[in-house]
Amino acid sequence: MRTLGNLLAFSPELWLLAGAIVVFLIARLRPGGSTTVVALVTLVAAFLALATQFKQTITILDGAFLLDGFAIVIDVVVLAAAALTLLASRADILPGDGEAGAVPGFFLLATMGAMLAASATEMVSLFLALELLAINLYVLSVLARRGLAPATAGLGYVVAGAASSALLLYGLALVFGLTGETRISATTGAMAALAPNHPAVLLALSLILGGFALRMGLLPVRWWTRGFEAGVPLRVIMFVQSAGIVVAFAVFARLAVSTFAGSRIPFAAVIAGVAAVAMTGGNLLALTQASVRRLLVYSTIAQGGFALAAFTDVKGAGLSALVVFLVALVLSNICAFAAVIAYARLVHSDAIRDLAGMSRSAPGLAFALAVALVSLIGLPPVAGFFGKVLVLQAVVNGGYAWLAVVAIANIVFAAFGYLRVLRIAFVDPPVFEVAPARLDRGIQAAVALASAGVVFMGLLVGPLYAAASYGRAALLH
Amino acid sequence: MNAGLNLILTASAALFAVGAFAVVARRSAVLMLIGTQFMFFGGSIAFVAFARFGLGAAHASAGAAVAIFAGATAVAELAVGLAMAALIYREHRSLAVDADRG
Amino acid sequence: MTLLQAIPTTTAAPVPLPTLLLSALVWVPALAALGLLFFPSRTEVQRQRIRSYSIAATALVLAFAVFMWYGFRDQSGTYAYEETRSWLPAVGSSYHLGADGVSMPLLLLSAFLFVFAVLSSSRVREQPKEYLFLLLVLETGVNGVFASLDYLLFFLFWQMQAVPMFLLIARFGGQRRLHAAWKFLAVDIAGSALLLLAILILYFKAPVRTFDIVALHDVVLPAAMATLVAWLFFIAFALKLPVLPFHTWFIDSLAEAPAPVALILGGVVVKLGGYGIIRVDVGEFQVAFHKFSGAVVVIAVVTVLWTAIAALAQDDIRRVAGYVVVSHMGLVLLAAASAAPVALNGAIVLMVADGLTAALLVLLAAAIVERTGTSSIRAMGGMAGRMGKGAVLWIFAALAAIGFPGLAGFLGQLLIVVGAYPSHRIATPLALLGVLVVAGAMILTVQRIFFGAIPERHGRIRDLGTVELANTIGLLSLIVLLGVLPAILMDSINFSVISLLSRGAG
Amino acid sequence: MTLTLLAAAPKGPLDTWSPTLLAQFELLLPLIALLIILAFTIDSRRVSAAISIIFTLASVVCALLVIAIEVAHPVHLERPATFLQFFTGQSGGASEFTLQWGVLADPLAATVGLAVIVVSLLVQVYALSFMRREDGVVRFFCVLLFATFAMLGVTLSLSYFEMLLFFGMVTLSTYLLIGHWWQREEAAAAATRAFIISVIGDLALLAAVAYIYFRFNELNFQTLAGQYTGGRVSANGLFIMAILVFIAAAAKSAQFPLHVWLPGSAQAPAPAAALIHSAGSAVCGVYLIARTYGLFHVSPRGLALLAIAGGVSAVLGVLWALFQDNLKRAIAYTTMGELGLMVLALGIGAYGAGVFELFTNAWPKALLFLGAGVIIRELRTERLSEMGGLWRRMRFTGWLMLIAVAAGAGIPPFSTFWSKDTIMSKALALDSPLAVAVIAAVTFLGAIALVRIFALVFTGETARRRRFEPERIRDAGGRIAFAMSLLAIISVVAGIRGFRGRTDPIGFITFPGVPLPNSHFMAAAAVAIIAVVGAAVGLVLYARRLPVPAALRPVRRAMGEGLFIDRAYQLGAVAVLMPVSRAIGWVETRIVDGAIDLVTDSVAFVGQPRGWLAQVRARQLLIGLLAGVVALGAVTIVLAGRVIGKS
Amino acid sequence: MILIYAVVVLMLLTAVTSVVVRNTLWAIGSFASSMALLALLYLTIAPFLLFAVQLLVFTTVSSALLFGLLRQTTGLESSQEPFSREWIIGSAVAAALLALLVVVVATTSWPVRATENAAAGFGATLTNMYVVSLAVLVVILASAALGSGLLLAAPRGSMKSPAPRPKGTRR
Repeated sequence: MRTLGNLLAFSPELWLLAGAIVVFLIARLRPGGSTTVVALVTLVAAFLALATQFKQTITILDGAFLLDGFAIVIDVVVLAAAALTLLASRADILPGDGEAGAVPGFFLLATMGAMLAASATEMVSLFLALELLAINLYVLSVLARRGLAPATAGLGYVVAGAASSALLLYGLALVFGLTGETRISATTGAMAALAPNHPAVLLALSLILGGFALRMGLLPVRWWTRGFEAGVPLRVIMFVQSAGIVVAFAVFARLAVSTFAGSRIPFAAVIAGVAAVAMTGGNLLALTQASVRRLLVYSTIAQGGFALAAFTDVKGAGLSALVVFLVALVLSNICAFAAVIAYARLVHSDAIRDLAGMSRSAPGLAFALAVALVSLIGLPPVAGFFGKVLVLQAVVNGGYAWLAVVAIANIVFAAFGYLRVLRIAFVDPPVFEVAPARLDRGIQAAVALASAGVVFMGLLVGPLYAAASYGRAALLH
Repeated sequence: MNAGLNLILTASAALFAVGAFAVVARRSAVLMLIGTQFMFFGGSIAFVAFARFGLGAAHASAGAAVAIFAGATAVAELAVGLAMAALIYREHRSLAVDADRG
Repeated sequence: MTLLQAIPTTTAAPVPLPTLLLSALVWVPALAALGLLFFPSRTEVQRQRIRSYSIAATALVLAFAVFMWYGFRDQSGTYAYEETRSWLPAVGSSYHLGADGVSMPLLLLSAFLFVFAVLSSSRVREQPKEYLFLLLVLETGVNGVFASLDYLLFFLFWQMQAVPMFLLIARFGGQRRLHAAWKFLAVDIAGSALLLLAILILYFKAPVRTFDIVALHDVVLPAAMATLVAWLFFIAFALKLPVLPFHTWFIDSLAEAPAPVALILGGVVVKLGGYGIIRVDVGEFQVAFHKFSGAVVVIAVVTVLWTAIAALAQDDIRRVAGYVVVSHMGLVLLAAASAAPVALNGAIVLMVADGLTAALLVLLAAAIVERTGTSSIRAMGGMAGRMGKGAVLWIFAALAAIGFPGLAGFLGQLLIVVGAYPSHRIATPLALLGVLVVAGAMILTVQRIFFGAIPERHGRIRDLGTVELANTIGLLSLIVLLGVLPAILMDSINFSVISLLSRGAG
Repeated sequence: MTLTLLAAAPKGPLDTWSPTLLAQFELLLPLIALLIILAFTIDSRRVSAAISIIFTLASVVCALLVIAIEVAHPVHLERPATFLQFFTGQSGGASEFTLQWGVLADPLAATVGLAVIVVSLLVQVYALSFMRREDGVVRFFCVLLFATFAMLGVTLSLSYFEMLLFFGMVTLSTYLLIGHWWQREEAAAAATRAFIISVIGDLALLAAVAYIYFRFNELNFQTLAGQYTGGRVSANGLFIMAILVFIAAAAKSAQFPLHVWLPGSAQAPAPAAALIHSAGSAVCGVYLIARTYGLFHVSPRGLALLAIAGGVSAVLGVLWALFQDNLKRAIAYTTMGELGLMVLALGIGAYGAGVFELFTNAWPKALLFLGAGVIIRELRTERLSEMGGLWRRMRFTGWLMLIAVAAGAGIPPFSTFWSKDTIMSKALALDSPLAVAVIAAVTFLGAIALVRIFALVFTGETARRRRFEPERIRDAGGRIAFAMSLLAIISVVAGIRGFRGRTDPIGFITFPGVPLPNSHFMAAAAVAIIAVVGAAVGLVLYARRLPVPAALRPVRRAMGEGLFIDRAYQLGAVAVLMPVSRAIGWVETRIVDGAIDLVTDSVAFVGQPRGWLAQVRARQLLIGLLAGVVALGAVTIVLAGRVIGKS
Repeated sequence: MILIYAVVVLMLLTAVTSVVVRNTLWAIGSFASSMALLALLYLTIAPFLLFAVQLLVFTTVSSALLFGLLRQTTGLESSQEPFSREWIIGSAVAAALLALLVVVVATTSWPVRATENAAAGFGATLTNMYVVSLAVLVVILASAALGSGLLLAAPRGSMKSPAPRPKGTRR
């Protein structure tokens, strides 16, 4: 009871909830009302509410939730991702989508779930927060666009998501059984007492990793069927690939720090193996794609592998590297997706070969795409490079030089795939006579902001790193 | 070693596996969703068992709470999934996931 | 000929020089490229304006370079025009530029060659705007590589010169341009990856988290690690140099790229590899580099001989030029392997000379190919009757390419031989053999292209035009000037080479 | 005679003038003329020829003054005038490696330089008329001037480095001279061959420079002259240096087995050939040996090398000369014989005699080629078998050629008699029968070869050919006659030796440590007899064109082909090097590129869009998820049990 | 104990039947029955509230949802014959999972607390520690209901994925 008063710490989430309700009401009462603006305003309000809690650490309900620096950093990233997504979303609405006025509401609810998950420190609340995020994503993936394809894709997503939730649940159950604690931070002592090759712990780790795999983007969800207009709308994918991934890693970071890294099992080795597999497999998959969407989604597998590699040095600088890398990844993904959305609106295709001549018909978008891809490859001076450098530093410090070598090889390998895209966009003769159409201002803003972020996070990596290490310190307290 | 605990845990594992089988092997959306239900409940059974017999007795209620919450979320997912299934059925006259070869 | 006796006893404190010159040298092309974007390029007049604008930009850079050169001549072995600005304190990388006698001649070379490249770009008809934009960005990248004293910056500029080069080849090249461009890119990515790996290992293994070349120089790595890093650097640069068996990308690219781009590729870009080896491997990891200098010598000699022999029966005139360049770079590698001051002097002189020579060869080859419509030597012959000036110039180019006395290449080869012989008694004569074969190949091209009876289908080709004459004669005069008055170059190189070696040894 | 006169003058300007300055003038005047012609792009053949001849004349005057000064004063080591430096001292490079240009005027340089410049002048005068109907006359004169400049540079050069520099220029000038008629395939091929062989020599000299510098840290001839004996280098080292220098010299002056370019040089126009063979690249090799004689002098093996190589080349040259059917080629092979003789002389220690032979041989050789030019122009064939009977039609040329043959054959009192006599006497002094035999054989066969040429050209009947009527043959006249007769006069008097001392050429060009051969009567008699007998035999043999017996046909053919050595070289180049080069090209395109393409293509192949990978369906996804979890769990448990359970 | 055994076995049996039977109707029925049995199991080992919720809420709601779907769709004979490829793969994966879980879970000696549980009341816990979770749960259920409602509210015929005429014309 004593910490119930701290419920005010949830003001950002409450703002989001209220905004969602308003959005739903507007969508119901005045169809065609611009609910996106409302959602954006809500996000801003939530951010302000969060800003009042910077540099605080608030424990809620005997530690069911803990709003610490790490949670705040992650929250900011999530809010930014949601805002950019909503900015870009208007350009992604096709004439046939019908009135999707309620969609921003679900975005808001998903954001709320994400923020809750970022600050959840107890199994039940953690599970529920993730479920809130997941359910809204399920709904979004089908609701945002009419069509058979989104429905089938969404159903597959539901089943896969439910299965991974169940895996996570079982893994948590094992941890609970081993420690008798549902508070994550309290599990450390009991875990540290267990044998280094305790099968149950390893099984729990495997199950939990499996439960997070989908949310971390380590598994390719089949978002699409044919063509560009038919699939699950890009803005949803964009959100899943940015905010969803960040949250998944944040939650896993909490679990790892408190539960597994403390135990004596070879946690880093397991992580390293998974990371290596994910990087390589993800790049292999990504290179085989014919559409930019799929290329990006699959390449996110490899990126997730990189992010996972940061856990090999979880006690050291790994977490700050993880945060920097995630920020870079989010910005780059959003930038790339937004550019693709915008260009796809021009040529009505997102096939890679249809990017030909992009540099001439839409130089701005081409530049943004180039920046994003360069950042995803990990070349200086954009953000992705420093993310990768720091992760590599963590890996090396963690003593996994072979993983670093694998990572570098993967960087080279991925460079081919991305540069193929860039070559087509910048070198090949155009296949489209693109009528110069005015782009939606929102997505222009999104592209501009995201690419600027990618560039400046690279040039001014200092403050970002400071924030990241602040979050890390809060997490390791 | 506790016979009851391990028995129930084994049961939960079995239920989990059954659900997994349904999810993987069945083509009909309904069955897949049922499978996910089974998997969920397997997890919650494990929780409950630990809370009852294992260390978790510190807060026995935690297990039950997990069971309740998990079941509720399972039902929620079931609802969403079934809605999608219905949506697909309208168009496709089938409940198969991965129906269309895209 | 020991080092100590060669170290200048009085190292006068460098005169304070106007800073920002180097930044101007590096960034003026990029700024000019950005400005280029605002020019319309619809009518021919506007295109002409664009061309003259870029010519002005490169000429400005050249003026800067020459001015720096004259300010530079007083410098002793320290870095001149040094600039240090805080850039990325988080990762310990700073914007650190500087020039010494190793990089200054190459900067001068690139400034000259880019002027010639832009001057000779009037042949590029479609999209001159993009073309010149990329060319200017390329100049920024190249100059940046030569000027940067920070590994991260170095890598940055390294990428910055690779991407425009790829695009230039891939968009403005000949028939098989995409093939060539892809090969270029593949090798370049591999090299860049190794370069990045080396830089990162160095960065992570050093106790201080910094990318600064000068600062990292004092760091002592464990021997094995230093050797590994030196190897990685060496391979990365050797791919660019290029050495056997990774030189085919260069040959193809030189054959496929448009003439001005090929000029830059053979004249400047390849020199980046040699510069990197001298600056990083010899200058920073001399001890580690010395451990495997035997292997390097073998590679160098094999490269020289292989490419020289390959040039003999080569039928494509542009490819012959490419082989000659590669063979010269092999000599440079030999000089680098024997870290002797005289040899390094020769290496730098040879790089400059070979840059000018390659430019001359490429321009003349392009002119011939353009006139005859074929690049096959067999299809030519007796051209001397039609293009006498071209014949004379080609003969001079051939002589310069074989290091003929009184022309630029000669002193470079002589110094390399003189300097490398004491440490490599067998390799140096073999390299001389390669030089002989190159001479044979070049003189054979003269005979096959220009002498003998002329095929009637080439009966009415015309001689070199004014622009071509201006370019080629300009290059030739530079070559001759360097051949008879090398002192203008040597005086400044020598101190820096000696101090580079002494730093590397220390 | 001129020498004596100048020597007689007791005091005069000669004491005050610096030979170095004059030598610089002598060196630079042809270059200035060349630059003038090029700079003003004078395309009038007359103007350009006039300019070049005038400047050459001035240069001749300088050369005469230089030699006069050298005669008037004892051999002096004047401070080398440096007028260009590669490394200036103040760069710190000075301590490393200093290179400077300058001129070195000593008797040797003065004598050879005189020969060079005079021959060049006469050749130009000759060419002015001879090339009248040719095109590219301006180019020809430019190249002549350039060749003169390069040759003078070689003679006046101060250090190995400068010598290397001018060697390269000589190579280039020879290339251009031989390739003057570039339309002819064979001329172009000959030029290329000459160039490549010469470059071999230049590179050998480059290596020599590197090695000598590495050992002595010094490249100046005069400074080095005293250091060879300093014991800083082992005998082997000195021998290696000698070998390298000899290779350089051999490539230039056609010593076996690097002689193959010499017959090809007959492809050059007659004046050019005259210059090359008398005072051009053919002799600068010998000059190099003479200049670096100290190197050989301190290494007996080096001297032996010289003697052997010279002897072999001499014998082979004159032998092959006997069987040539091409007029110019025949003369060229006799040149090879003479050059071999010079090298042999230097090898057996007849220093002054060798250089004197070089000097005396220059004039008849030039005269022979000029005359051959006239003859060929009139007969419009180069084949000796188609010539004959010109004595009646070209009496004047005939006389001149007779003088030339006599002077070349060493018939007293003509020029080469005196030098051959001195060489022979040196050989006798050494009393090495082999040397004597070789010299005798060379003299004998050389006389036969020269007389054969004369006989085949002038005696007998003019062969009748289609579209050729002997009535139209005109004798030489005008400038051509002037130049040739001047050469004839010189070749008569060139061998005259003044009183003992510096007016005696042999005493004039001395090398410290090499004793002056005192020519004794027996040598003179022997040479005279051998020469005369050889001439007589030749006349007897060839005046009445005896048919070659069938048994000797293959021999003749082999000899005519120069024992197929040339063929062997070409075979080596064409049959070995070219295939290797093509193989390399194949390897590169097929294997190396194949490998690189394999990488890129495999990446591209991996990067191919693939439906079955692009479309991960939900079931596959779930299978992957669950199976992955199972695999991960099992693997980790098993491995952990393995690894940690052990430890 | 015997009771527990019986319940467990029955539950598993019904579960298996529900996932293998071809007729969806039967599948749903056996699913519901296994849910009920699960409730019974809970009754033996867990607080009563859980049993009630399980029996009353989950079983009924899920069965109701499934039947609701059935009412919308007809002809639910699964076209999938047993022992198809999917079955084999699926059973293999499931068997592997089962083996792993059972081996680990059954062989692990789970730590056991000596003293019997003196835990706070279930409801108290729910209202103290899990109050936020309850709120979140409410939101989850609400959004699920809203979402599925919106999904099903979609008018028919609008399923054809809209493909507006491309602005860009292929060259």
